[in-house]
Amino acid sequence: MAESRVALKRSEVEQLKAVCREFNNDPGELINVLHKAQGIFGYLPAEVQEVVAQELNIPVAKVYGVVTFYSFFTMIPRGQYPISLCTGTACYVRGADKVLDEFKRLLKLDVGETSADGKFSLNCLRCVGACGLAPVVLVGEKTYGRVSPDQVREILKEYGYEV
Amino acid sequence: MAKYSMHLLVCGGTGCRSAHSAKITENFKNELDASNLSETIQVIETGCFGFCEKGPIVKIMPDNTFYTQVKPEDIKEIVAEHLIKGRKVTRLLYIDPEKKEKIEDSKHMGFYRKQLRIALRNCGFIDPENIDEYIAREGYEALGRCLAEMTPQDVINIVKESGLRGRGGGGFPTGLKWEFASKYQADQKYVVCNADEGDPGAFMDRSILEGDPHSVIEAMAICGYAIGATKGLVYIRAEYPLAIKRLQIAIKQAREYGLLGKNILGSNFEFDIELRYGAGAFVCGEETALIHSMEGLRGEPTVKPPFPAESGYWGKPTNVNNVETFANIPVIILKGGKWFRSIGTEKSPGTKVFALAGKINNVGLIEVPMGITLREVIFEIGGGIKDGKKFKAVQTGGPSGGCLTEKHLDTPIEFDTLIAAGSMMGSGGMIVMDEDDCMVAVAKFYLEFTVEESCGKCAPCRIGNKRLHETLEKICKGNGTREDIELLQNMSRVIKDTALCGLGQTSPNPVLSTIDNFWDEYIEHVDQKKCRAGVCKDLMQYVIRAENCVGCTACARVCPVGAISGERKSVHKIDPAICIKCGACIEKCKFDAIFIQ
Amino acid sequence: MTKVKSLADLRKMKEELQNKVHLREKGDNAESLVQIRVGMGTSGIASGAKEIFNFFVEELEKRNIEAVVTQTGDMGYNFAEPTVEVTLPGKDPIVFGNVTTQKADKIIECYIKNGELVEGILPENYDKIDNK
Amino acid sequence: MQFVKLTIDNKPVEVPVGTTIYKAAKKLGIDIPVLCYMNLEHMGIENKPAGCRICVVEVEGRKNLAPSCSTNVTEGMVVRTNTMRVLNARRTVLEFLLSDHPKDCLICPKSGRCELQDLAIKLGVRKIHNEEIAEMSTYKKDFSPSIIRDLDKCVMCRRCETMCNDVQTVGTLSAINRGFMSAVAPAFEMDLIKSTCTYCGQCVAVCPTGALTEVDHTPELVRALADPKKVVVVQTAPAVRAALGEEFGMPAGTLVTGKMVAALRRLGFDYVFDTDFAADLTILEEGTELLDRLTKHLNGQPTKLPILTSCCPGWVNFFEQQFPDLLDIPSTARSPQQMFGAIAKTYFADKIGVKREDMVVVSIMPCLAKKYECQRDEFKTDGNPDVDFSISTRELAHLIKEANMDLNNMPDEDFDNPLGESTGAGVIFGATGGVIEAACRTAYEVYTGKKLDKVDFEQLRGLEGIRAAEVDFNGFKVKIGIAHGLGNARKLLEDIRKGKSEFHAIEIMACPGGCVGGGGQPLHHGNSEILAKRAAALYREDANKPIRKSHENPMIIELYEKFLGKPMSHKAHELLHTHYHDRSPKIKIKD
Repeated sequence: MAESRVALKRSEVEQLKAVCREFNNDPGELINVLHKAQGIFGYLPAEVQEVVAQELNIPVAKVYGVVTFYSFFTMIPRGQYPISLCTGTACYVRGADKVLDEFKRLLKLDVGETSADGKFSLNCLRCVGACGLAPVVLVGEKTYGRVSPDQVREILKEYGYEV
Repeated sequence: MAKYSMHLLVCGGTGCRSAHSAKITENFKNELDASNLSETIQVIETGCFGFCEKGPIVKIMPDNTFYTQVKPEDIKEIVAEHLIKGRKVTRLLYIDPEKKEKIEDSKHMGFYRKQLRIALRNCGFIDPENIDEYIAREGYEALGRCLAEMTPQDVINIVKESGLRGRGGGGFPTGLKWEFASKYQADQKYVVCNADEGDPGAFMDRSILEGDPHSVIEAMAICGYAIGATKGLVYIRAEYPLAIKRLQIAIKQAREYGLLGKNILGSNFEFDIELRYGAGAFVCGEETALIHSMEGLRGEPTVKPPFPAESGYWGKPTNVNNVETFANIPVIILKGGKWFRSIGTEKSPGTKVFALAGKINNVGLIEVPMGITLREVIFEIGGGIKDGKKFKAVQTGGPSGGCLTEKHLDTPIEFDTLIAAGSMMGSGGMIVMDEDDCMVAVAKFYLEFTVEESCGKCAPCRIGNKRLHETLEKICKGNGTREDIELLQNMSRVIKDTALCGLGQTSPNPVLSTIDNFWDEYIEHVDQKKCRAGVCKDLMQYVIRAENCVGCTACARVCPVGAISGERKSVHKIDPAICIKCGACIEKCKFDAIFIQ
Repeated sequence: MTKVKSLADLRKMKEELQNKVHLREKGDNAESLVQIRVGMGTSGIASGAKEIFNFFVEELEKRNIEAVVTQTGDMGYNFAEPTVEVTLPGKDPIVFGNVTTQKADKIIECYIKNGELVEGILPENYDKIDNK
Repeated sequence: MQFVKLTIDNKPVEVPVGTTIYKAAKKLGIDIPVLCYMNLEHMGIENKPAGCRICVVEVEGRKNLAPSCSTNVTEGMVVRTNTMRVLNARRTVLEFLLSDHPKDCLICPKSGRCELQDLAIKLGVRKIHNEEIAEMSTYKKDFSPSIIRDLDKCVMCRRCETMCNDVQTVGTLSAINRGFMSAVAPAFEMDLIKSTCTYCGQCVAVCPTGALTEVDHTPELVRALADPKKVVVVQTAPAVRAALGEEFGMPAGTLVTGKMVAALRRLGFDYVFDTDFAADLTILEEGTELLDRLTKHLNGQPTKLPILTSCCPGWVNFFEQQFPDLLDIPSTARSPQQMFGAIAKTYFADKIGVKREDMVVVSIMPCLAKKYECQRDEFKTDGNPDVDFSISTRELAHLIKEANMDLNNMPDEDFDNPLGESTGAGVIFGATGGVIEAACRTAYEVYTGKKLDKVDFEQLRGLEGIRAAEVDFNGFKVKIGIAHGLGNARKLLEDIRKGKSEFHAIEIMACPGGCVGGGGQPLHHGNSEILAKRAAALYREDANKPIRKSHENPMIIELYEKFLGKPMSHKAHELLHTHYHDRSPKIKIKD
């Protein structure tokens, strides 16, 4: 993963330190801390990991090792409209791969990428458990069920994407 | 208030529909009209009764008469005899297979139902955010009885007697596991609920936590009492926000009622529960990996022994069970180990929850007694294959399981029989596949998942699975040889034999089971370069059948890459060099003029 | 909230709670109410159960029908979500599947008001432990 | 002790409870191949993630194969280490590893000493199936001043991670990513130069493959030697002479001082000097500083105690990064390497009439951090470094072989004068406890004004990670602490931070065993007995030296008389002392 460098605001650092304190600066709570941090920043840039490492008194390499282990954590900011496709088996056998291909084609994005304007990001999820609605697409909080490839264009249109 | 005095429920499930249930409805309506009864008797088509074997089914309310295998020509008789004269048409009544008696009131024939809800007993009945509804349904009674009337060993004995086996996949006897953890002495022990459900296509645990969180909380407290632990942790996927919310509410309510905390129900027993969040790593379903993840580390498994019962969370004795296992516990305490053992089979007592999905009509959450056959699950409860297609395979056990086929349909579902058939119970995902699914591609799909989810610690899983995936891809691209199939088999066996944890030890199962059960398909792929399901894009070509094409241009308009050309009202052509084989044209064509070669 | 201090307390509480439900279900009581449960697990919500839940709450109030609308977990019929279970006083619960707002409206007008069934009933397809 | 009986390959064996199958087999002379497993028994360091799965064996009654390195024996166990099933599994797993490994063995710096290569030879893998479609996990290469990381060759044995975290507690390396792309790397895959790496080189010392190697400075050295305008001066650290012989097939602990000098001379060095000379110089400076602080302490004047030794560059990097609040505690004395360079390019250059820029000072070191140290700005004059470059013991061995020489056939020769003259005190710098022992020999005599009866301070020797001893300075009990391995050092430092330390002086060496176990030494492949033998060799050389106290080194005496004045003089400060920087990681904050 590429090194992403941003300078944090002092208030953001304080907020992050408060999160760590909430978990008693306990290294065992690293994953909970990272969840909260990602909730605040939307992603986990290097600086956030450095602050967390410092506060929990663990090497930043270990924090990075954890961040890159779990697919829930990301070092790339998500788009304004994060698009997630369920790629569970039920969705797969009902054609999720074709829907994914269509999103990739129209957005010109690969999985895990965010569009240059920061509007859309494309991700795959493990089973969301709405197998009755397979294949399932999530845009932010909104769920689209039984999506077929030709619906993709319409879905994107809802979010102001003109192909 | 009621306008109608009687209702006729005609099963409109797919199975019954294909047996002319629509005609039955129509006949009923005509007959009722003819007899001037349509103002007082209403005909309604319903969803599947889950009893397709005896369909079409007609149920008459309010007297609960249950007619099976009804034919359109029977309607006249039903109307004339039953509806007008009030005499049941006994030849259509359901016959109890054991007592050989005809059942008149379906209220007395609960046993026709293939499902039995133990773990799901409250799911879909109670408001999960209201502890009172749980208590009204005997909630916390089991915990109360344990604390007031039983020693920890008594509790363990009941669980042992019940024969309950871990529902997370491994099938290890739960009572024994508790006993191990109870034997180790320590200043602190832990009860962990594994709610890191990760099989793609499985959502049993989430549904239980969302529908009946208290049953898990109660069971964890019972376990705590049995093994001598005062702390419980639920390791739950962060991707389950609703389950997390309901669990948090439930824990709060239980604390407020004093059902968690100190001196529970006036006893000396103390127990409380905290949540730990997973962060998207399938391997964390493995208990040692899960424990490392709870400690804030990378979720890498370690060698067992030592087992968590001896050295688990922070090195303390820890008992890990999954959600469904726990959900069974309060019922077992209340109804006894013997009762539980009377359900299911000797080696696998009780029920199992499955998430039935894929190419099946009734996608859903089901709970069935162990020993039921795959056929019953798929064709009765599941209502058969979607769109009238042909059944091809059922995948159980997720990425660790295998694909079972036609010949396994009458295999009873048990931990050991599924393993013997080359699959496994897993946590309970059950994905049905039809003739449109390519089994080589399915194996590839699962390997893609395993490659993605391998933690990377041990070489066979980290590299071996990647090589399996690449070899499958080679076959799907039409470059495979028979040696590649042999290679797949050898690599698979070695990975199973050498991988560090359960993930790697089972990840080749989808490969081995598809090779075993669908050998012909593999051979077709490598010898004839043919994919009979039409899934492997590199092995197919889209062609326009000239005699059917009317030149409507619909295909050319829908083609996303402009691969189809042709004048209006003349035969069109697909340029294979441009075609991306997305299939949009086939779906659009109304004249059946496009086919895959 | 008061703590439940013993098993006896818990049992007393259970009985009180059960009686309340019982009275409601029996239907020959002045307190009798229509009970509606909406299946609101993740997949129910994903298929629009929240909207249906709100529709029932608002419409029943508008139409002056005394009813309790509650959420519940996954009913298992994921192929036909959203699912709604309606219990009329004195009657067995009935589950309706694929409920849209139009269908919900029909359920209120036909079934709740007139006891007239509506298409899309999902027959109960499982046994409960009480029978075993 | 309780024992269990089992059979391995049909041979019965009895071993204590808790023994692994691997160790039990070893007792029977059955050598099960391993890759990730590493056991530095003498130091209590064991790495057994059970990740490589090369050591698998068949255990009767068990469903799958068992990793012998981490499976304990049980009573009546029946183990087979060489069935077809085992051999096929082992070979297939090795094939997996090789399929994700570059095959540039011929030009790999680890070639010939690579444990993966050894396995490939032993197991005879001749083909990698479907190699043309086998994707490899590739990463960016990292060239730091000391260490090269080529993660394409990482086999995830995790030995480096164990050394960096559990042993050294530096925490630069961690397993990163998941699955096929997992590897061991610094945070954000940053280059080591930007990380908290101390360049102690312990990761390099244990890496079984070419994933971690040292920066090779021999080409520059060869160029300098070939340049007629340059006067090339070499200094050799004490630990080198106790290990270099191993590269030429000699048993561990063979002293090759004389042969090494002969070889260096034949390689074309103009002057072959000894870092031990500078070690003696270090003792005078550091020892004086110690006495100065002790005296102040005894007089109730403000001072900082304990004083910490500062001759180990890995250790200096460590405290600059992790203990920036304690920068005023270590001695300000430069390391012997740098003292040597400073004197060589001033005093000695003047003496032989060579301009600074025309002199090239090379050091032969058991250490990789020295490569970084000599590039530090503090040790340059107008951009010209006091020590031009540092090569490791391994690089020297290479160079000797490349020049068609065999150390075994070399005569014994002596170092040149004046910077080749040294005492026994300088020699023992190479072993843990040696620096402080050398310091005691001098400090005692200076402090008490009495001659030592016995110069051996046995209580300061050994391989225990942290040692404490008292030395009686005429009634004043000097409390001495010794730590080797940075993890042990951290413990002592944390005590100091908390104000709990009772020591007056502490010697710290970054590497386990001290310099004899340095990251630039011949690879010990997990055999820690080798380290003990190297240390013993140094004490032997010390015992055989006519002069064993630094302040009695005649050339040192002359140096002070003619050039420096006295220890801690202004000139000495300028040339022989340094200052430390806060190099702890800083987080950028936007206001």
